[in-house]
Amino acid sequence: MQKISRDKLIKKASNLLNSGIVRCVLGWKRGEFDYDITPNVFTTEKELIDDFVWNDFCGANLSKYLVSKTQGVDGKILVFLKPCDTYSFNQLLTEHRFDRERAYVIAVPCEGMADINKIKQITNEGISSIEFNEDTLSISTLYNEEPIKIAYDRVLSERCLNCKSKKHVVYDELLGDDGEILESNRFDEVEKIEKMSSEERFEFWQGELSRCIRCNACRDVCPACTCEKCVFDNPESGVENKASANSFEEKLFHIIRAYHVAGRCTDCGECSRVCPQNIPLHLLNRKFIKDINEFYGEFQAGEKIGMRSPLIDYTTDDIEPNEAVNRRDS
Amino acid sequence: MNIYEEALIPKIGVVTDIRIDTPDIKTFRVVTPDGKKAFEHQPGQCAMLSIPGVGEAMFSITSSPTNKDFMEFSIKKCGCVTEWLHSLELGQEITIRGPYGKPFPVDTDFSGKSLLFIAGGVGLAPLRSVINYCRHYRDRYGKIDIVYGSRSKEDLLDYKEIVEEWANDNGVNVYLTIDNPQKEWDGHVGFVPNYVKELNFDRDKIAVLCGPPIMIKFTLDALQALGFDKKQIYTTLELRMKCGIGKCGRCNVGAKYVCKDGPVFRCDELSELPDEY
Amino acid sequence: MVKFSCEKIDLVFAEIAKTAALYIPSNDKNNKAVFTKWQKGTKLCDSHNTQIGPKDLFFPQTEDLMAFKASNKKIEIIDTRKESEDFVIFGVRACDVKSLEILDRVFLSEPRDSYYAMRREHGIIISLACTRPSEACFCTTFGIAPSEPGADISVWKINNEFFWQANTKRGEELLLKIEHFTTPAEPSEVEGEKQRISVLMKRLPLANLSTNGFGKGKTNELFEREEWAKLSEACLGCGTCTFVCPTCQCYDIKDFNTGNGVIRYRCWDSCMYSDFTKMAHGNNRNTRKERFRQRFMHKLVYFPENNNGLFGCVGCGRCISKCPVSMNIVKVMKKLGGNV
Amino acid sequence: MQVNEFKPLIVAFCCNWCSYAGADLAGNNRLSYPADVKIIRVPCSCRVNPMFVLRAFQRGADGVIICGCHPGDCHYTSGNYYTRRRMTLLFSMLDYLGIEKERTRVEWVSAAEGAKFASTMNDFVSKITQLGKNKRLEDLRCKK
Repeated sequence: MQKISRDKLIKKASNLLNSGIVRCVLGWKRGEFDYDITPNVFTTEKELIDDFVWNDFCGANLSKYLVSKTQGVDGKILVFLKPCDTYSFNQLLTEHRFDRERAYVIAVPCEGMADINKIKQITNEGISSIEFNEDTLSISTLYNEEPIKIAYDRVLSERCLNCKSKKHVVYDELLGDDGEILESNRFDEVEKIEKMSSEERFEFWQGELSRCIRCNACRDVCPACTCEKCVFDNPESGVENKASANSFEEKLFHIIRAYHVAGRCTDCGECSRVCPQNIPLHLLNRKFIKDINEFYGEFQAGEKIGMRSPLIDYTTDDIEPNEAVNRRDS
Repeated sequence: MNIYEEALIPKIGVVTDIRIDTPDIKTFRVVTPDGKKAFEHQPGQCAMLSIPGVGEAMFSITSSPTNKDFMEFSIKKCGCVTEWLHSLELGQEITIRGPYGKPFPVDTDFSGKSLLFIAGGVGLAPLRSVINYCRHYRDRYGKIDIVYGSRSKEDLLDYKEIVEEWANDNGVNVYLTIDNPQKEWDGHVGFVPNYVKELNFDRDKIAVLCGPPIMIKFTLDALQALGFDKKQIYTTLELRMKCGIGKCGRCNVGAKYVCKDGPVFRCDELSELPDEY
Repeated sequence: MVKFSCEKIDLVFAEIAKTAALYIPSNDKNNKAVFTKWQKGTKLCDSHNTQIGPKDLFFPQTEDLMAFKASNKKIEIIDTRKESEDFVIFGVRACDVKSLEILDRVFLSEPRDSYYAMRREHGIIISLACTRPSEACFCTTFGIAPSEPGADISVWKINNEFFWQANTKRGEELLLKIEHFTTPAEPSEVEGEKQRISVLMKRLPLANLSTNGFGKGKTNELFEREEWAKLSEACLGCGTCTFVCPTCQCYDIKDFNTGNGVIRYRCWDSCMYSDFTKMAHGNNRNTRKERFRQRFMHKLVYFPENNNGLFGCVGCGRCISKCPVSMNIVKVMKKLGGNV
Repeated sequence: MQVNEFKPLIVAFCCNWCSYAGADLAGNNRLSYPADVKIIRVPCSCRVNPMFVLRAFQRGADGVIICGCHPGDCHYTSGNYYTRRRMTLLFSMLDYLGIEKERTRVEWVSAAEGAKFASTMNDFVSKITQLGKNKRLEDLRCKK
């Protein structure tokens, strides 16, 4: 369960709204059920009290919305950011995607977000309500008399199990206590794949990527994908295909997508969260992050504003491409 | 094998004549490889032309249905398909399918009436087929007035046909206008909507409009100022189309599909539709 | 009506698969139900519904329409259509059965789409009554009865038995093929289950969602509503909802130059995409709000307008569980229809 | 009689200022390398967008090699340093996706190294010939 209460967030936001310091509040809005939460812009205290939520399903990274929401309007917009979201925020600022002065960042500590898919694997469909307790979620369904109790760590989303940082790298105001940058095991899964044989890797990715329906959710949710005209929407790019016509197209799309955000991806994990086909897209991005770390030195995108991406940089003694791919085998 | 006719599979057309009308408009004559008309059509209908590998696009058929030998398309260069068409040579094969859309009601609502055609720029293209149809069956209609405007004299489409044929017809009046004064132009200068107002037409007729959206908008106002009812005014719409048969889902305005229920709309029907065109 | 015990289902599947390709809902390695081509060992899963409906067995995400060969100034058109193989889909829920009726209205109306029609003619659909609807289900809103799933054969699973009821001639023929596994049953034997499902449906969280305020003739009333701006605010403009939707059928036609010819293919397209209506000189749906509005207006107003009041949504709930920002048709209906 | 009939299609992106001239020199010196190598001249190795490599495979290439000036010798000062990083990451990703790592290569060949150009190509072609047809990154639509 999240340690900071919803009320505390609402109170903070209301104060800033009522005092005129911020014009509106970018936060999470309650849905039909206890887990379907929509990013929303709140403009009054009443709206906040009625609809604002802060719970274990507020996974959505709000930083990308600032690109559109800060445009063409005066005043500041309050945004609630979890630690991982602050990296995206910095990265967007690094790329001059919006004006820092337009955002008022409230840093919210995060205990990790639950993955509704993992919950449904346990409870099955038919969830009628979810109660948040200290270490467990208590889930009532249409088909069980008694609520099902599930420990958090069983349903924590993959990205939170491998959380890289509980520390907010940017904020105007912090609620609660800030955490630390963590030693995470986030590259374990990548290493596991690297250890496979070439055939096994091929089979693995073929199986994963063949499920892609090219809905573009991964691209559209990605805080690093803010091009005004995406290469996949440009008929002159030669890759403007709306469907994965075959396995080549599937690979092409995902290689290009991961490559375009290489050196800029903060590993927020939104791509895997939104994928309707449950493709572990973060494993592509993490591969690039891991390679960059190994070949060019540790680099965490979004850690500071104005960092130079390793892909627009070089040293005279960089590793040779042929050597890089052969090294792993030896 | 039980394979039906498939609307999406086109026929081959051969370009047998290319007329350069204006700096950015060419008129293409298309027949089948054995020299026939690809299909019959009615005035105002469209056809899908394509160049494999480049794309497919919808164009209105400029020639009159009374022409039984070939079809013509006046096409302005503005996108990748049109650019390719503009660069092609005589004898080039393209693909063609159609006819698509609802035609102008030339044999019902128009019959016996006086007609006023108002066109701007390449907007003359769809109207030319109606005008020539009505000229062919001259006795079925009353007076015919044609107001046609473009940016400059060079941009007037079918200038020769207009001056040498249409203007000499009995009971056909042609009013040409260009946007800005120009040497060797002694005709009217000014925008179409204002010209329509100046000409002060009687409202005992049916008006048919086609041109850039902004021209249509202001001409509609001008006509209404002259006392025309929206029921007396027809226009044609153009939106993105892919299938031409009301299935691919993009050319709709409200519940109407331009490719199937249009492109010809009466203005009172149009004002019932949401403002999304 | 016939029945057989659940243990025999693999035998029945094997029998059907002898003469036609058989697709059944089965779990993939992520434990997600997908329509899978049956082969020995493919297990029927008991998930409530598949990730994506059976739409793509009739209207594949990508399919070749024709091919061209061009040389000098000549073009040759190659009709690449092939007769579809016979296939059977088992386990289609009532909502998805209805979705095919909606697709039929589009693809089988004149001029009929031969690619779709061909698959439709060769596909036999065996439905399956719901036993455990999800919280996101709202098919009853559109008058669909999950206890009467319909299609060529209706199937109920009650305790340890399957009950199969043929509804069409094709269904009867199929039942004959599996005759030796079945024993006759009385329709009264499934009555209790039907009752149970109907009662269950009333307990679902979205059971009271109504279509009031939508349908034929509501275009102008709903189009200008200012709520669209707020509703579309969070929308990412991705195509998830349209691609998982069993009734979304917009498509694009594109040419692919293979280097030695051109393939003209069609693929699913989404009205949520920014270039959906873009043409050489403009775009009539330029903003996200307009595109968002188009999708819901199409399902709730335009489609009924053109199809005697039939709504373009079947309440399967897929968009509810799949939307990255959890914005969906239910929220739209509640906001605009006034049934909070 | 030759057992292996397979003739690979190799695409070589060659920098105008060095490797392309190197290929010329190889020709002038009558050093032979297989005709299966199709050279595409680029103004600098860093002109090679990773897309080009993928596109070459789609269109039927069995191997792709990028040749540029030796590090430090770029005509534009630093182009090949960028190439080096880009291709490192691209090749590593292709390898990660299970595409045979032997199918891609970067070599630095100067205008004076005609012999190196020929031997590099000979070596690359023979490696690809051993490896066989590119099956994992092919587009069936592009096959005749």
